[in-house]
Amino acid sequence: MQTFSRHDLTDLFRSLAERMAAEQSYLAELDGEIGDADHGVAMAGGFGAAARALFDADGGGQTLAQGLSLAASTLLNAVGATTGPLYASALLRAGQALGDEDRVPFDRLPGVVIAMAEGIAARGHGRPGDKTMVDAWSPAAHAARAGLAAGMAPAQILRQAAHAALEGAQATRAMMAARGRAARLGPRSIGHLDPGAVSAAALLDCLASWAEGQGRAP
Amino acid sequence: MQTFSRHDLTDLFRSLAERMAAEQSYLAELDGEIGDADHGVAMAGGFGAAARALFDADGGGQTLAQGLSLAASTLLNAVGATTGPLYASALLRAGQALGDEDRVPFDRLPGVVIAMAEGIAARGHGRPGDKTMVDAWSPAAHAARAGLAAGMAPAQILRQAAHAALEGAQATRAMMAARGRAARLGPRSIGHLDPGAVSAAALLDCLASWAEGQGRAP
Amino acid sequence: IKKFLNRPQDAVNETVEGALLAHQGLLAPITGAPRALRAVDGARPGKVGLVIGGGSGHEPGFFGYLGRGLADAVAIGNVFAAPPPDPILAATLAADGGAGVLHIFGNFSGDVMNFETAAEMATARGIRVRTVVTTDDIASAPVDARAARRGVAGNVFVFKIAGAACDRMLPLETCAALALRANARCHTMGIALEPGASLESGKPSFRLGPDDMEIGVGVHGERGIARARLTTADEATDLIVDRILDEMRPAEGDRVALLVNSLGATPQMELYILNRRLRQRLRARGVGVHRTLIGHYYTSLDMAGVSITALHLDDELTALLDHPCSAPAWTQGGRP
Amino acid sequence: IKKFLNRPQDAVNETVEGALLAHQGLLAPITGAPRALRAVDGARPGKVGLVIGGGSGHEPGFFGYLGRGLADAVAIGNVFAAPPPDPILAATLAADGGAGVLHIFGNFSGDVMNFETAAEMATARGIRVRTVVTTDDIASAPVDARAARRGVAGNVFVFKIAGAACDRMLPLETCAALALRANARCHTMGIALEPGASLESGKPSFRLGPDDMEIGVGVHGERGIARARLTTADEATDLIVDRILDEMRPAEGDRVALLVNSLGATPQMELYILNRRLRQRLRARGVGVHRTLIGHYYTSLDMAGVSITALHLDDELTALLDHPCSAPAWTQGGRP
Ligand SMILES: Nc1ncnc2c1ncn2[C@@H]1O[C@H](COP(=O)(O)OP(=O)(O)O)[C@@H](O)[C@H]1O
Ligand SMILES: Nc1ncnc2c1ncn2[C@@H]1O[C@H](COP(=O)(O)OP(=O)(O)O)[C@@H](O)[C@H]1O
Ligand SMILES: [Mg+2]
Ligand SMILES: [Mg+2]
Ligand SMILES: [Mg+2]
Ligand SMILES: [Mg+2]
Repeated sequence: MQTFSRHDLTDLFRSLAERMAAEQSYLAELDGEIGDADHGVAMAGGFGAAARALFDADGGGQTLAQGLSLAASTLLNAVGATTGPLYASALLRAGQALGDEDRVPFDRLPGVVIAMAEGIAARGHGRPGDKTMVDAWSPAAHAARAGLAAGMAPAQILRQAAHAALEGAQATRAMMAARGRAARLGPRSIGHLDPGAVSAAALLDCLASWAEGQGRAP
Repeated sequence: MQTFSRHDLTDLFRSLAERMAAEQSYLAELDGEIGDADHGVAMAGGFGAAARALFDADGGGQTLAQGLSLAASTLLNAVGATTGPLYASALLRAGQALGDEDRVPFDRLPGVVIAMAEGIAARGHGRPGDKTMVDAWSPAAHAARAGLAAGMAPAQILRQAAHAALEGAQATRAMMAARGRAARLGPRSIGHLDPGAVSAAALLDCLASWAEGQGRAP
Repeated sequence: IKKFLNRPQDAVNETVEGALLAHQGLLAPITGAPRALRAVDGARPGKVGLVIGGGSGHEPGFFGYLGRGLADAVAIGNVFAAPPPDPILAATLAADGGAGVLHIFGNFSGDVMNFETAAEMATARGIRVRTVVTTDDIASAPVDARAARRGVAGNVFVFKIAGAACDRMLPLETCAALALRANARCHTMGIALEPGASLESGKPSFRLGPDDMEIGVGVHGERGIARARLTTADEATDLIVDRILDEMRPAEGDRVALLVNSLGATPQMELYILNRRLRQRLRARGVGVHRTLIGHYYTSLDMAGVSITALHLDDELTALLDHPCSAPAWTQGGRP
Repeated sequence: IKKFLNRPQDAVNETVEGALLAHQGLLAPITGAPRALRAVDGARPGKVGLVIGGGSGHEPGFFGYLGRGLADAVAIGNVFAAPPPDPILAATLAADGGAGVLHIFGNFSGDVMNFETAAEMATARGIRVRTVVTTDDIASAPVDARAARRGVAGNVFVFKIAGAACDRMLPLETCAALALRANARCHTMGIALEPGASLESGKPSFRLGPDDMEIGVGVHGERGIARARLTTADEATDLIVDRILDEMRPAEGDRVALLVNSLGATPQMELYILNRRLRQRLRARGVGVHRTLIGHYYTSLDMAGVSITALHLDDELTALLDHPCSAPAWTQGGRP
């Protein structure tokens, strides 16, 4: 049966970092509309730094939990901001979910989405409808739970989660922000996408594609 | 015979002030090219203030010399800058040339041009070819002297002086500045008109037109 | 928009390096923490330590407020991004004189989370930490949601009050209470004529038409609460003063300290023109002015705009405001 | 380009009014001379008076340099225009303590003429006047025509040296000689990224392409000596430092004071980035730095750009530089 190893973690983060680099200027633009225009730098910088740290520690005998803890602290220290603590919590929870092993069965991956969503909600006290990244992560976790209950294949579940996240992100356009920097704009925040939700949807899309690619690999 | 009175002085300065106001933004643009873009404000502000002061003192029994001395100090205090002292000297000399009377024969006016040119040269130590207002005033004075020697009519002499000033101003385009702010640009000053020479030509043109208008008046 | 930059991603580190060199007698590095600095004349035994910090892009904020009578250490984030917990912890350790440490920073979700984590880490090491989150930006939320407001240029006054309290060797709870009081009595509002430009893209964070201004902006290139047609300096001042007076409700004879602050590109001539109108309005309300700071105290990159802060004084705040201090951005010998 | 202004023609008077209100304890009006100000702690019997001045648009120049240990009175012109003789005379009378008065101003034809006239008027009233014309802008004329150069941000150092000499009650000739020496050892050069905009028209004084910068600019929106392609911060610094070192020819171990000055719209973050490179270059040449001023000290309306000034110190200049002073734009308690 297919597994997810510490080496796969490095590979996955390389993909996530590339995707965030590709989205950087779009995210900056979105954040300029209702925030401070730095969400692109934060996501690209944070995931880039985490990917490099994982790459450097690759082959050092780390468990998945250790790898994700390294990713969390690296991302946090590279970025700070709001994104840093939120994704650091998410990655620490993901590490706890995968545990002290250096490889796990592939079907543990949907649980990572659920764990990350929980980490973000716990750290930021955000709720769906606040117009934050929770509006992408929460439906994604919901879809993952539903997929697991239905006994779907891991890659398929991740794709469903990515779809749910994208829809959730798009729904933020109609929302008035209740948390984060955009909340200060009040009604002026309506009509704009939340950058954190958009980047979350992109991460989940990238995760699903990466898993699909693994499925196709020999 | 036609005369030039203290009241005419007020009227003349009103014309000069209007002309400088009309030229203000053009002069600012020229001064922006090779100076600090304030020559328009200086000329419009200076002659405007002088005209108001002459108007306010009109009917107070001033002599022409007193009027021009008032114009000089008003212009100087309104403007400062380079223009202030130079035109203050010019106007003081003009007052000396017209003397302690409240009206003089009209044919004394060309002498005013000569006096002003002398005042400017004495105060600024400038010489023709320096790319300054001297390049307009000096040929104007030369033309006035020639016209007087030839026994021409005053208005005609003033028109010749204005022509000479205009040509002189246009010749500054080819010069490299040797005095004033533009001198710091060295060869980069070549190819631009000197704003002070251009405003001088405009003053002299206005003086000639004013004198022509007086000739036509009943 | 053009800037003097090398690689944008190096800008913050290069700024810190340049600041350490420019202010050698006042600022010192903290070993092992490149994004934290301490005051040369900072922590001393028995004194409450004052730690400040936040994102970069506000220069001379925050390091400009390190020094005797002001803060003891600073944590420095990326541009407009809260610093992570590690430099905050390093600053806390450097500021510690055994009497506890006070954290003061503006109310932004990132700063709150990162300082919170750092405070937990410091507490685990036996350092008592108290936190004051500044909320002076009256445009950023209604008065009944004061706790949701942003902390902006009023930081400068809150740092000063707290720094003076610490320098007078007052206990941690008292220092925190005074800082809280200063924050509660601090009212700021900003107006932008042009947004600042991102270091990465060189592009403005939002667009303003040639006849528009943005009212109630923050200090991160965020939009404000409303867009309006460009007005005269006096009318712009009135827009701000009206709201400040509305909230402050000064009694006849009350006194304030003022900060007339450029958000970056607005030159000082314009600040003085605004200050003239500001004083006319205050005089008309019978409000006296004890001290005015005017200049570039808390910026938002190269945003063209201004913020006005009024600190509603009482006798205790006045005495602390007049306490001497010596920092890169604020040096004073005593009474104004 | 947008500005906070009322009627452009009122800008200077409103600025002066705003400055008097902001700096109540430091600046005072001079009766009958609305365009002249004096220091509250200025002229005293037996002390040489220091009068400075020039056009407006350089805020905090010039009134920012009035105060104990700095200048005693200032004459204020229109924007970029020398003040007329009357306010200069009023400032001279206000600065007079019976020991003579020193006039210091930048080398511009208007300033020279108006100060000359004012000095004659003061002399006629029995006041001894000595004049020092500053010429620190190394880009504005070749070294063999030093006397033709502009006086720019180096003014700040020359004012400081002269102000300290006056405060130490040195005689007029000595004060003038020290100011002359400071000027001779002061080297400034500026680079602009964007010209400032006229108050009247709102238009820039010249045009720069999006990839251009202008090298060797003055402080009145004048063009510089050359246009170049926009470079990195480090390369821009090098362009300036190369020329300064070339002229200054410091020996190993020599010391300088630095002024890293925003010409208006350039924010402090960029100044610190430039300062980092500046110090690298000086270190490589074995030059020590005694003190750095960094910020908005001498501006050119809202020009985006920077000037760097190096004052080549000797023991006497160092002592005078370290002398305490207390002025709106420069307050220091003593040694750096
Ligand atoms: N309390 C919160 N919980 C979850 N997400 C949040 C919270 N506050 C803000 N966010 C998310 O953070 C995003 C902004 O991130 P970023 O721009 O990196 O940080 P900052 O706002 O500090 O500049 C927002 O778009 C929003 O999705
Ligand atoms: N020494 C001088 N003699 C005569 N004219 C001069 C001299 N120096 C400068 N000028 C004239 O002054 C003009 C500039 O005037 P203005 O812009 O009002 O003053 P400033 O140069 O002080 O800003 C120049 O265009 C030049 O014609
Ligand atoms: Mg952001
Ligand atoms: Mg000019
Ligand atoms: Mg941010
Ligand atoms: Mg001028």
